[in-house]
Amino acid sequence: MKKLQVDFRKRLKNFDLQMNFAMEEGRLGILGASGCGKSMTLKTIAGIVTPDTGRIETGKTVFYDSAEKVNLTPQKRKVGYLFQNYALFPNMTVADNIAAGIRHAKRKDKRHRTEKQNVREQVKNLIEQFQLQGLENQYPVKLSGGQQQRTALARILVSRPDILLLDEPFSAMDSYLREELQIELDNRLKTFSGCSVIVSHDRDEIYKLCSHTMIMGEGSNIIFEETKKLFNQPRYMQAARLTGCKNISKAERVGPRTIRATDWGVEFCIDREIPKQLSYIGIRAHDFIPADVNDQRRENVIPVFPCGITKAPFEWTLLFQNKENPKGNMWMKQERGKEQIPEKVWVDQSKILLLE
Amino acid sequence: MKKLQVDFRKRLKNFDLQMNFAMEEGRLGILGASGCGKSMTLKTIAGIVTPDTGRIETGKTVFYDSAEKVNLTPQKRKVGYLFQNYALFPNMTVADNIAAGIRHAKRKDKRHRTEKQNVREQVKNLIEQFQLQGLENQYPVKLSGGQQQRTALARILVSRPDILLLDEPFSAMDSYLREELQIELDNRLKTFSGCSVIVSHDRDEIYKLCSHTMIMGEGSNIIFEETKKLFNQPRYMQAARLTGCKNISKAERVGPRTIRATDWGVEFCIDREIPKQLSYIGIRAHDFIPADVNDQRRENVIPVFPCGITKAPFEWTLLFQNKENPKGNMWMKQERGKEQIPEKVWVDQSKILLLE
Amino acid sequence: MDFSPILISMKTASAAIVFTFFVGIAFAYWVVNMKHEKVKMVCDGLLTLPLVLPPTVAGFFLLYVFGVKRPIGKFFLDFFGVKIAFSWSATVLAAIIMSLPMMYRSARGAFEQVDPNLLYAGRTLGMSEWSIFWRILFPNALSGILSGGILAFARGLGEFGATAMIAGNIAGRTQTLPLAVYSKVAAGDMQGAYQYVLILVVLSFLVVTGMNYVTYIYQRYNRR
Amino acid sequence: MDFSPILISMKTASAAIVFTFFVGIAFAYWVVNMKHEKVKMVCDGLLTLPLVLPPTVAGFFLLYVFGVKRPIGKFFLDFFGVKIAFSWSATVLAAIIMSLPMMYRSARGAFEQVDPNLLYAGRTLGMSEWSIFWRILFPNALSGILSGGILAFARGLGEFGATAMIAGNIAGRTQTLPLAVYSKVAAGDMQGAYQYVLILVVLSFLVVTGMNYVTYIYQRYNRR
Amino acid sequence: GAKKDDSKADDTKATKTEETTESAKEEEPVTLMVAAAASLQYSYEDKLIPMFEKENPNITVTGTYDSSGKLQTQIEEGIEADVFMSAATKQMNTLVDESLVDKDTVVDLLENKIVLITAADSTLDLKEFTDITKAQTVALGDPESVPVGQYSKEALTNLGLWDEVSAKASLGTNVTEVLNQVAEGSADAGIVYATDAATTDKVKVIAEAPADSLAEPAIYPVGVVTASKNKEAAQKFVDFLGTGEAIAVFEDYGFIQNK
Ligand SMILES: Nc1ncnc2c1ncn2[C@@H]1O[C@H](COP(=O)(O)OP(=O)(O)OP(=O)(O)O)[C@@H](O)[C@H]1O
Ligand SMILES: Nc1ncnc2c1ncn2[C@@H]1O[C@H](COP(=O)(O)OP(=O)(O)OP(=O)(O)O)[C@@H](O)[C@H]1O
Ligand code: MOO
Ligand SMILES: [Mg+2]
Ligand SMILES: [Mg+2]
Repeated sequence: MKKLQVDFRKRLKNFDLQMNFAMEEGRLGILGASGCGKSMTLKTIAGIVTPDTGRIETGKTVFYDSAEKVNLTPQKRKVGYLFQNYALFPNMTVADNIAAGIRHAKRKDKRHRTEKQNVREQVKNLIEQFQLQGLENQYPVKLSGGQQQRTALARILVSRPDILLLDEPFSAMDSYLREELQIELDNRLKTFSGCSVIVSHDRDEIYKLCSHTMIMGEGSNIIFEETKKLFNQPRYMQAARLTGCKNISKAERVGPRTIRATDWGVEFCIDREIPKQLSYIGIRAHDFIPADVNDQRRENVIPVFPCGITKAPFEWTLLFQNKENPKGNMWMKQERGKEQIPEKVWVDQSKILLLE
Repeated sequence: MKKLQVDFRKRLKNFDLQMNFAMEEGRLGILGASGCGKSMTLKTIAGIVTPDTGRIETGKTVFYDSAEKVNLTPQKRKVGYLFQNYALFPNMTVADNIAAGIRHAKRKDKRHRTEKQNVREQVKNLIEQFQLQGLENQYPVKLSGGQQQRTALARILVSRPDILLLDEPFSAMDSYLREELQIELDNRLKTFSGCSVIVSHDRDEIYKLCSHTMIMGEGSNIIFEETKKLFNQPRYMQAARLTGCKNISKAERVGPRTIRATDWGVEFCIDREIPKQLSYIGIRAHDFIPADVNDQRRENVIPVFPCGITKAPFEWTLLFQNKENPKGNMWMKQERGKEQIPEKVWVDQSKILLLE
Repeated sequence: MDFSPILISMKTASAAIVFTFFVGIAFAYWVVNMKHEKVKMVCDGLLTLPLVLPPTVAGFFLLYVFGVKRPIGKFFLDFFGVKIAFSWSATVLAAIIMSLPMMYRSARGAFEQVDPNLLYAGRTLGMSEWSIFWRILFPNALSGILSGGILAFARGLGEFGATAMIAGNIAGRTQTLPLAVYSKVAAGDMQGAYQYVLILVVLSFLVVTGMNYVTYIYQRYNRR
Repeated sequence: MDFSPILISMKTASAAIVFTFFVGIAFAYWVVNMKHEKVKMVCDGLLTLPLVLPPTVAGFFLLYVFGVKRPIGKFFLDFFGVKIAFSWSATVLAAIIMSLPMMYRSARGAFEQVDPNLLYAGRTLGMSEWSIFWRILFPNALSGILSGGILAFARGLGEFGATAMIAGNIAGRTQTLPLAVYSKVAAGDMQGAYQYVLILVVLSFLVVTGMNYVTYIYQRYNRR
Repeated sequence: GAKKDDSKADDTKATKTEETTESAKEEEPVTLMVAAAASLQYSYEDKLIPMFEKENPNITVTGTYDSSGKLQTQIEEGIEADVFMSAATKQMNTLVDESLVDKDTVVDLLENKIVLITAADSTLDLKEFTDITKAQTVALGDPESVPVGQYSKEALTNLGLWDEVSAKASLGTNVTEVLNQVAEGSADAGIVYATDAATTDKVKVIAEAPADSLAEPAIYPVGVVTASKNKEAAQKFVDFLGTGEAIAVFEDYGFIQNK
């Protein structure tokens, strides 16, 4: 059964936002360039923005249907939405902000006392989980960026939504805390029966947390795919770029099993079937492998003309061109340690991505 | 000559913020846990927050001196400050926001016409560099997070500050755009004679952009060091953690060249001099190397009891314990491809970080 | 000196502000959330109206509406046994009508300045519109709303023209401080007038400062 | 029907609002930025004062301050040859004094609701306090400020008690619409009164709606 | 300086309370409301009401004082006044025509003079009523609504001065305004009732209006309101106002008995 079906259209200033996807239980990651409409999509699902036409529904309820003139209020949608700028209530302390997220059972059903107790306990638990101890009575203006984000996350989780929409949930946290909270969220989401959608700029985050990934181009979803599969075979140029492929070149087929990467001035041999719509190829920077001078391989070997080196803490990046036909730059990444500029590099033909 | 000297003290709610550092030309990166006072430090330098006591000065001017009762206005400090939440003016379009950053020469010196022309040109250039074309006349509420951040960055750069303070300048951008803009910023900063301070949660960013790095603990600077040196020899536990060392354990010296990592139940042999204050050791996840079963090495080899595996797009992580004395988890990271759980792992003793 | 005007004025101003405060806010909320721009502007114009009428004239109109012989006044008298004109309730009525525009307008401006994202956040968290109003919109518009409250209270306390018309100037029953001042002045008893003015000023000063203090305390969260 | 009151009222209300608007904002800015909490509260109380005085009484005080025999009035007369009492300038003065508290209070509330980070951002960008005020604080407080402006304008247009006292009721010179309405009503000429009231209402309605429209256009950036 | 005698008023009040408690057993207590022109307030409050209450311990009198025109409207709209005393015959006549005041009970009790005043320290050398033309600005009551204004207009018209004076006249909405405008020098001269002029020493009286300038003198009529529920007591009060004792008080405040 589909847990979330989205199909709508909304005019924005620069383009039309046209989304159409459906997901089952699980987590969906959204990757897309800045300004392509990711936040807008989440807002539309949450009911903050009303689309022009379309239909949005979960297995249980129809959120929006332009034909049937259904448009549920955000309250009835039971959707938890983490705002990109957190939207904490400035007039409430951290504890109150979190408590504000608690959806009360019908007042009369429970005795007031126990409920109050309950609230306090839930809030306390979340404050601990999100490492906000000592800040319970602080107001948002006096919180650091990461503290604000954690408070907002806690507030949403306490509201027990059916669907979770997280807009860059860890962007303001340092790497250490981020990893801890990712694990925390991962565990929480495992016990969470609804589906969740996570927008992130961090592909590792998506890879770690999401079963499925959607790639958005300007205003529409290009691909919806299982995460693992997508990262291995991005199929589309944008997907390759957003999943972190550094080297992408226009390509054309020049022989039965030969492709020319026109940006780089290099030809590659492919034994697989080459799709008709091929127009780009991509090679991940990690997939270039230094080849010995005396290496016997002849295919898919490029003589290196180095153009630049940058070093990150645990790896170094070589920028090079084809020595025999210098054109666009290619990136190669290597772990630290083997810091020697190779004469030639080789790439396994199975690692070459054929893209539309 | 010192370009920026900072020495102040400010009571915050939960702790005292006590900073003391000086930097010459160049770029300083600040790493620190969420809420440790990074943004506050920048705000103090910018003149938005007044410290309780201390002195802040550049080579040219004294910004603040509690003894001499100097406290320059933010205007006079000529400091560009990128707010963590951007602080764009909601009543101005993107173009106007950027133009608002232009510091006008004394009105009468220039002819009004040419200046206006000039402003328009500068704004246009920045809009292009920050890929904001088509959004010139959009108001901030209608911008995506990344677009807001880029507008704020452009606005600051156009104000030609003497000192640049950037609070997580790329946190809201997707990886692709981020890398482009990092290069853009890098180039701009090369022609920038003042010094700049960059707060970031992304250690790679700091590594790439900053000549020096400062590590902050709760409310004070622990280390101020050349970036490369710091990443290679973090010296302090917090520094190791913040520069991305996954494996950190309490440690004690048990022999002339032997250290016991108490959290893991493993002993290591070190040939270097062991500092007196040693209390932790750290091993980067990348530095564990699978050892053959028949490997002859006896020292610093750990038999592996695997506990878990997670896979990121280009690497996989193995969680393991010491098979002979299972205690805390250790992390090992490997590039994809060699996905086999080793029987033993080895670590080069020179790679073991000795920490205070 | 007769102390009854002080008591009457305080009772009147307090009763009026309670009503004005909530009704003004309710109107403001209602108008702010109107979909149709034109209807919105018209309603706004109507609600601002009592401000442009000279209070005495407003009093006339009130008298024509609530006088015991007019339908509405009669209705109240017959069904509730409440005589509005020339009674204490008339002083309250006058104060309300004359101060409502200020409360309404200030609250409206204040609401419009609140970041709408906060309201959306409340909605997605499942808060009812009622609690979104009281727990988010209201506290975050507090500065502006209290400004309006202070204006409205002060106006109610100082209301004279409409009160004199619809409530009369009956010592011990409807003679408020401003009416007492007026009477003293009219009789040339400047001494007595000054005394009442002083009381009026001190009273309003106390209340205004008190309200400021409450705002100050309440808005801790806004201070840095 | 005599049309002079319409003209006089329009001139008076316009002149008064221009002054009140800027001075009210200036006072608000000044008070908001005061460091000392107590001084702040006192100043606030003083500025709200004219609102609690019955307009007639306020008129008295004005007469005592600006009367030709009193130092200030004398000064104006001797040095500028301007006789304030009984002149058109007196109608403006009365309108200003009675409407200033509204402008001040509304502007103050509006300023307090603006996110201080925006001001800090302006400062670090090197904008002068002057342009921070006009380009950031003011536009972002616009809703509240215009609310105040509308209140103040309407109050100025409707001002009666103080005007009658200090400016007199000289047909063709100081007789404003409210005074004309009052005369008609008092004489029992309801027909004539209604005509003037209608004009008054239409006038204020036009201006209020106009101001609303301006806000609406100006605040495009706030609409989503 | 207003004319009043607080100590005496307090005395009478004190005695009254004692007596009321005694006589309450004998007669039903009654509360009367008197609606009177503002210029009557102090003679009523300080003297006449205490005197009347002393004589009639079962009756308590409250007053509402305002301009006669406003009181007229209020009576038309049902204010529960028992006695109405106007500062001019116009308002009373209207109410009688509307049968809101009992015609038979109306007495033209007092007469007031209209006088030309200037500020006490005025340097203008005015001598006679007709010198009003020498003043640059003149404060009058609004003839449309203020009784003294009606008389002023009538007098000036009969003297052939109205056109000249009205061109430089401010028409005050009540007498207090006129008095103060003259006292403060906003207006060089003004016309008010003699009783009003007597309430302050900041103005000086130049002259009374010439006797023949008014067809009818300024009359203060009093009458019982038809809707009154205490007509008997109201009539008692009206009668009391006509006694020599009461007239003497009125004359203290500058009124003249109408004969
Ligand atoms: N209220 C609005 N009305 C019209 N257009 C808008 C509105 N809000 C945003 N936009 C535009 O819609 C596009 C999509 O915005 P959105 O916030 O969804 O981007 P995003 O994908 O979340 O980007 P980012 O990763 O930078 O946050 C942007 O080009 C933006 O300028
Ligand atoms: N105005 C303030 N008054 C008092 N304490 C404050 C104020 N603002 C922030 N704090 C507290 O000071 C500490 C440091 O805040 P700061 O914003 O500098 O953190 P940060 O290092 O930038 O963290 P992050 O990486 O999460 O943005 C936090 O614990 C915060 O709660
Ligand atoms: O303007 Mo008034 O009628 O004195 O309150
Ligand atoms: Mg976004
Ligand atoms: Mg921060």
